[in-house]
Amino acid sequence: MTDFNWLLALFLAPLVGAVAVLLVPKGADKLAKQVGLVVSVVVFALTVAMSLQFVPAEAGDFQFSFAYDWIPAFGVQFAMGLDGIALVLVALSTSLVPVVLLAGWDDVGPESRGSVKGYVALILVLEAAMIGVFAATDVFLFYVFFEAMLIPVYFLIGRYGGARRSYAAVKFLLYSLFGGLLMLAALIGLYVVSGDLLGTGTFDFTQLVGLDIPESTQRWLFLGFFVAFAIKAPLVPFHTWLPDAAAESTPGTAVLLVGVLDKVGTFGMLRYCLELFPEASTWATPVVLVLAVVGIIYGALLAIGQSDLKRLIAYTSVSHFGFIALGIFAMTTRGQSGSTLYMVNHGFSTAALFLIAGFLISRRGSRVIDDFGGVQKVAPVLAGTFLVAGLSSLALPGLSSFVSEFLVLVGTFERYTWAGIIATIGIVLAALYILLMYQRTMTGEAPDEVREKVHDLRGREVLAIAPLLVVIIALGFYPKPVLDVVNPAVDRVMQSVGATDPAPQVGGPVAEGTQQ
Amino acid sequence: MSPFSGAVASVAEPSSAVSEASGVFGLTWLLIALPLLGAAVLLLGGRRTNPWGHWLGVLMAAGSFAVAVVLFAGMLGLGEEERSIRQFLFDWVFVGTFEAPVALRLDQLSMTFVLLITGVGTLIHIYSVGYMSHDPDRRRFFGYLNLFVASMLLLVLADNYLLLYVGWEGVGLASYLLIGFWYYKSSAAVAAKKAFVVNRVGDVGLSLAIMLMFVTFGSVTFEGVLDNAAAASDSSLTWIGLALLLGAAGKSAQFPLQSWLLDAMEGPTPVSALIHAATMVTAGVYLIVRSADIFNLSETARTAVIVIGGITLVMGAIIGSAKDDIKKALAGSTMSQIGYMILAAGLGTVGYVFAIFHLVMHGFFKADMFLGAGSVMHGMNDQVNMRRFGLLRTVMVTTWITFGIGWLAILGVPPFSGFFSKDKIIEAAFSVNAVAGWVTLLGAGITAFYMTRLFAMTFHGKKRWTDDVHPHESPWIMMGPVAVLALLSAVAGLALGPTGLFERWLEPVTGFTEPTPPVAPAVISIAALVLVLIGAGIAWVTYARNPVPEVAPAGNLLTRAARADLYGDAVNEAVFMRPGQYLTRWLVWFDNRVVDGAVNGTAATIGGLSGRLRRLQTGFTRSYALSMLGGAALVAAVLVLVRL
Amino acid sequence: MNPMNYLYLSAVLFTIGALGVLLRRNAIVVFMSVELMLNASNLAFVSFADIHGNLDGQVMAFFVMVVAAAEVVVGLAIIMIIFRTRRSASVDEANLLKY
Amino acid sequence: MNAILATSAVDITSPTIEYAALAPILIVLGAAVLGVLVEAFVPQYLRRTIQLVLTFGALAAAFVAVLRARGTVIVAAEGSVAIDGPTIFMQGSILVLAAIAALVIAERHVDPAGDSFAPRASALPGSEQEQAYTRLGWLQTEVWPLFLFAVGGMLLFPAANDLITMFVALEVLSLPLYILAGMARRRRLLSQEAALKYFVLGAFSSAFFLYGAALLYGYSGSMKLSGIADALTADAGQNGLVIAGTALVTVGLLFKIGAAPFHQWTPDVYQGSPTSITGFMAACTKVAAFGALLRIMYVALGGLRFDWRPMLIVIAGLTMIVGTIFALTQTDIKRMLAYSSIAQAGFILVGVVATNEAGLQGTLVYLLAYGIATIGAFAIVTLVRDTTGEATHLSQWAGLGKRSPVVAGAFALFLLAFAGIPLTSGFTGKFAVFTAGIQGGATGLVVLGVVASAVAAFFYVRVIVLMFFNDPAVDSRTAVVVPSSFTTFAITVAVALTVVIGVLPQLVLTLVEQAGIFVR
Repeated sequence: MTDFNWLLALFLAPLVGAVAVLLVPKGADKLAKQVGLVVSVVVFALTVAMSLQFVPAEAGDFQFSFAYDWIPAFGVQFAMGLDGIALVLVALSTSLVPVVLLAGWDDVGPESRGSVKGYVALILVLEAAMIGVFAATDVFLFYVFFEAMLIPVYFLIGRYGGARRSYAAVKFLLYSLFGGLLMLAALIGLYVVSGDLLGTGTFDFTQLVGLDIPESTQRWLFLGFFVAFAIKAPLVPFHTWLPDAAAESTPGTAVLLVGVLDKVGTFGMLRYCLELFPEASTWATPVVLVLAVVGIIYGALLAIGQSDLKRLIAYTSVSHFGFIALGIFAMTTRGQSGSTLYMVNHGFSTAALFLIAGFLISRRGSRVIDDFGGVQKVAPVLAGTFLVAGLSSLALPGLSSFVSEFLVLVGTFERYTWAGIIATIGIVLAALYILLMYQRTMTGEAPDEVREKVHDLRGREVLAIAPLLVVIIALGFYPKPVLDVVNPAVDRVMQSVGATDPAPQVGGPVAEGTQQ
Repeated sequence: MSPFSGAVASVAEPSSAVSEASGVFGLTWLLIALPLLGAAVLLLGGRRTNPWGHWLGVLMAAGSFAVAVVLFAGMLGLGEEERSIRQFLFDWVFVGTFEAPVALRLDQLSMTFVLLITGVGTLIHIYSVGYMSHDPDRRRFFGYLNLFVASMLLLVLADNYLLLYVGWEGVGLASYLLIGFWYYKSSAAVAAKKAFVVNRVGDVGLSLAIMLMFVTFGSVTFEGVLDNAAAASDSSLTWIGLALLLGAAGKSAQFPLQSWLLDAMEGPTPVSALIHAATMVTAGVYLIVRSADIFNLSETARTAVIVIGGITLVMGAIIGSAKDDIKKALAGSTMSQIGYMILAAGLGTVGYVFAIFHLVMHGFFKADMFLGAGSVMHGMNDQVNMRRFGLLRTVMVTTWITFGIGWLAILGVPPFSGFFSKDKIIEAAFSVNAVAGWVTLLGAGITAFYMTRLFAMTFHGKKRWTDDVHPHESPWIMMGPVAVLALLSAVAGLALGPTGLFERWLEPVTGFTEPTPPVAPAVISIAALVLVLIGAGIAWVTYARNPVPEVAPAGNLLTRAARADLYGDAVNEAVFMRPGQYLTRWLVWFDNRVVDGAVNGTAATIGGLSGRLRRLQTGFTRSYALSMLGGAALVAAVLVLVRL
Repeated sequence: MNPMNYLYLSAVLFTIGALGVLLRRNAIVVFMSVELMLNASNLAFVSFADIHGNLDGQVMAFFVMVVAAAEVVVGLAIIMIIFRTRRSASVDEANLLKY
Repeated sequence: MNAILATSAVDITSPTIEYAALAPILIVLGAAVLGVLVEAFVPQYLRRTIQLVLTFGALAAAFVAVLRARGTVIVAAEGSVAIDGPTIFMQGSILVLAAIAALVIAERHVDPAGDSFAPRASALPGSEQEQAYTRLGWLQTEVWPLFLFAVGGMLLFPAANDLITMFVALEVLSLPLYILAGMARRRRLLSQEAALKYFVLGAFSSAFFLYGAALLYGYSGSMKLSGIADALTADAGQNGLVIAGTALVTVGLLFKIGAAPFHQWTPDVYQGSPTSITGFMAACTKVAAFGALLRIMYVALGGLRFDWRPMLIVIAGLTMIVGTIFALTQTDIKRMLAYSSIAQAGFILVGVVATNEAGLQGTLVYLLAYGIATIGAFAIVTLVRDTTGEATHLSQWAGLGKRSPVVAGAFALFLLAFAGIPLTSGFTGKFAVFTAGIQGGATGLVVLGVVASAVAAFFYVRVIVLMFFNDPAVDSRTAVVVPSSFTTFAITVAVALTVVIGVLPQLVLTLVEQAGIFVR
């Protein structure tokens, strides 16, 4: 590895870009967007260049690591590093930002409440925070990004969103803050406990892993972290902010919110809840599994019942996050690798869904599903891409989400048979909510308003969507690049939790992990 | 001994050793790649490919067929035990001990399917060039057809269950797209969605089966699962078998997941022929036969298969007897015939070969008849109501002849193909269980009734045409493929059945035991023929000799039930849809009012508290002083209390 | 005489002062009640100084007197301007700021 | 006595006064006296210039003196004044905050009539006399000596090492504030009412403090904090006098802090006072009062901490709850900030409750962070005006972000700091005290604090929503006035410090670490 600090450069690039965007003269909206797009593409290129140097075989260790003293008084370091899981999530973030900027080129204009350059700058700041939150190897630093990223999103929803944007933005912020502050309490508790056990308090993740925290303390700390993550993810019953926030924000914001930000919750469960509090995680597993399974079914049923296109997509995500949490807490390599892969795949497929739905909504000027119909006739490309995105969301084999969803299911099934079986029912409901939506919007006779207003995707829009669909299909058949880096990292997590995969009934070595 | 145990007498030895692909077999992947490429070009290419798109579709299907023929020839050159060939392509899903690569297996079973799929597929592609010539979206149609062929080939060529699953859902997707091809018709869009969703219910079964396999064997490859089947516990095997059956029932429209198939007739007729008669719907049979090693070891699972197949056999036949829509009548027939195959597959080693045999023969004659029906519709302005047909033999001679051959084949009249395949199933059924035997025998009679009814109503009797139609024969590009299929229906059975070629061909894969019916096979054959004659005779008298009313008479209880698909949809609606709709509506209310209400309610409560407590700040200095004094008391009190 | 009695007296005076603040409306009287409380403290200081036999308490008493005088200046100024503005010295009538 | 709370006293044998150590206090008080003379003898047109030079000169000189005194740990002036690390840090904080506040007070471009103080506080509101003064453009400069006296008292308060000094410092800081509170140019009735309430209740609380001091003296026989501590060590505090004394002294200090249930003056006084003064007293008084509370609790009553900790926990919890709940439905921005400052007091008390070194340090950091954001926030309130003066009703702030994004952005930053969002100073403070709280075993209180923070976020966020997400009322006359460089500079500094303490907290944390602990 070269001496060049890739990760720091990656983190700083969007921040520099945000400043550059703010320096663009007033009124030069197009220039601001162009600068933003160029910056985001450069950041993505940096990610690619960095990923090429990542050593998959050592993906369980943190690579590109660096640490600078930040607040020595609290033992806080500005420390970052990427393991396989973090790497793929960073890559997800940096690849979605250019797409979002390109797709949302006209979502924000002079008629918006906030300025165009403000929008672009906020997105770039958010990008830096997203990179930071996944890359942080200092728990304090993670928390800082965890909370700090709320602010750009809050403004993105509140200033650029739809009719009920204030309500949605405030609800989002307060709900997240509530969780975040509980996490703060736990974080401080962790620091104090580490001080008791190590002599000096630390937030260094690698030092905190394997710390022998008394079990009752662990449980409280776990709860603090977990509730924050459960709100963020969101798990039922902490989910009600998501439909509001996603429905009221611009499609681009919704993509980053649901596609990346919410992943912080599940990422946090995997990285922090499990590794820092192994015994407590095992203790909480039954409850989490129930929440996850309920979430899968509940979110799917609610999605079926929605009459608003964006809310529907938001509820599908509630269901998907149920799957992700299920895989994580199944405590099997299949489940956890599947969940990690799920995070990535869900990011892409939901991004496509939200963006295409956004195109559709902005054309028709309504989010109500019943206002649509027969779109396939007037906009076949739009309908086709929407279908592919939808199929990815329902985890059609051959598309990327299938691999992850199946791994989650098999990983759950091998340890918690009944949870696996009930979760499997979710795949029927997924078909129902996606295809019902498709049927109601795209097929049948097109109402006059649709005929007049809806036209097919333009070049820019196709350019934004196409990469997403390519990734969805490519990862469906060739998930190896992701699995190669995720698997070793998951092995590390499993080791930290002290869990082993159950052995098969025949063929495998007879091991202690028995089928339940 | 239990009544269903006949076939387990000698458990087939594990599948023959698998060798890695070399030489000509290195081309196996091309089978899938060609149609996939076609689909990609046609679907992504857009309008530019409109002028020649359909020919590209035909070319890709034909190319795949050519590859299949070459491979078949190559396979014939190998010894019986060397015909199992595996081609590893690339790593796919791997986590820990879970490994599912993208690898193909070409053996006698998959070869059979490959030939059927590419062969019939190519014919239907050609037919479609004519059938769809007036449709502005013909290119898209061929794109979907190519996609279907590729998926179906993946299904039968996959070397592990997970990859099989990809093909399994791929054909489901193609089926969804093709049923909903005329998406601007709401009924088509709804039918497409229904097909997909019902199939998904079956997919739950397949998913669970794969998970169970992994839990049981630590593997999902055919090799890892099937070769170790004997080591697994009975209950595991039974559950795997039942889960597989659920999957098969979904895809093959077996009871209780049969309801989608009749609605699927909303799609263009070539689709009904290719997907909903000849190939896709038979995937369930493939799945069960492929998993023979598991079913061989679980009697319970086999029994379940037989029961499901038997029920569907009868149901489909009854429904087919009452429908006036020519395609729906054929769809009922398809259900029923697949019931036969499933039942046969449930018989164990005595039945596997015949199940596949009947599958192939059915592929020929049913595709022949569906395409014939398409030809009729082509000439009748896309009408489907048989009560407005009649006497078409005079104007559509080729169609009449080819359809007639198919009719004779499905009736099981010697020497047409159906005779050889169906008779064997009846024999095998009797050799395992008398009830199963009687059901198949009776089914033959009903089959004769409804097929004769269909044939007579369409081609014989009196003209009942509506005024605006001018029936005419279809062009050669449509009738050519039909003729080929008719020819196959006529002679394929004779060529492969009595010669024993087919049994020997498949035996290394599926195992085979000679059926041992309690009475001589000839007796069964004669009994079956008698029943067929009775059924056909009744139908002929009723629908060819006597006038057929143009409006359907009220009919008796059974007829009305059959017209309503034996209330399958009604039950689904009452048991799943209605409660489901109420549930979702209630949940939406619940989520908004209760879950979100709790969130907003907490906020409102705190806000209300604030609004009320504010009033404590009265603005009176003396009241502030009083609360300070109270505070002092509080401070003192706490200090004293701590002391206690 | 038992020095404790002075302490009791000071406590009584303090209580009277506190009650005066709470019960009287006239700002001047309220202010005088506060002064009473200060002087109750002074008495306590002096008594304790006597008990402990050092001078700290007595020194404190002087400081308190000076401070009280300063407080009078400030307090009366505020009460005066309020009285002139409102034509009333009632503390209850200054009641615009609330909730 | 435990060593965490106090280092052993330096023996003082010399009766001399340590001028170097006391210089900050002496400089400021001296300048105040000079200011009075200036008011008396210098012609009016020169007064403002001289007063400004005097004030800022004194603050600067005092700050230099503080810097020079760094590292000093002595008990000066015959044991009356403790100059130690915490004292020096707090004096430095107070001087910095006072300087920023002074910049806002010195503003003369915002109010079209001149400055924000009544030309003659003694003139009747609305009277012809007052109108005449206004017409003549009279601007008074009496605020400056008063301001300096208050600052002097504040510098002395946290340093006071015996009860006499503490009481005197308390009064020196309070009396000028009573007057300053009543000097607003506009809405004079409210201002006068604020002064009256502040005075009456302040005097009432002083009486409590004083009587408590008498009881502590009676218990220990010493006015010195160390003397009280010694007495406690001697008999383990079995005497009822010490309990009563502790209670009453605490009441006096908690009043100044604005802790519930001694907080009720806060909203009324903050709302009624001239806004620039509100900022000053909200920030600096709190620093000074917490300094005194910490010193008396840690140094004098350290031996009694198992008794007063539960009491302070109850008070802290109550204060958080009252502050957040009452703030939720406020419609006046100054009142809302007042309740917010009450809630903040509750959070800071967590640091006091911690009774460890981290708690002391956390409190110091929090106070500085809170003070800066508070002065900045109130400074911005002075800028948002309509034709009748400051536009303090929340509805008048709607849409401010559209018209004045920079000012609204700065205000949003201060609100986020109050809410404790990471990368702002407020988070650093909150983190520091909460950490100390958990280390000190007050986990329950910290959790309550965390929940209260979440609730409190609502009313901060609500203002941001108003400013940025809502459109201004159609007939709104609210406008942001462009201030002179005084306020601009003040706000800029406040913004900069808020960000710096948030992003690079180590700068401040190093200072408080060096500050160490109280001397005995």
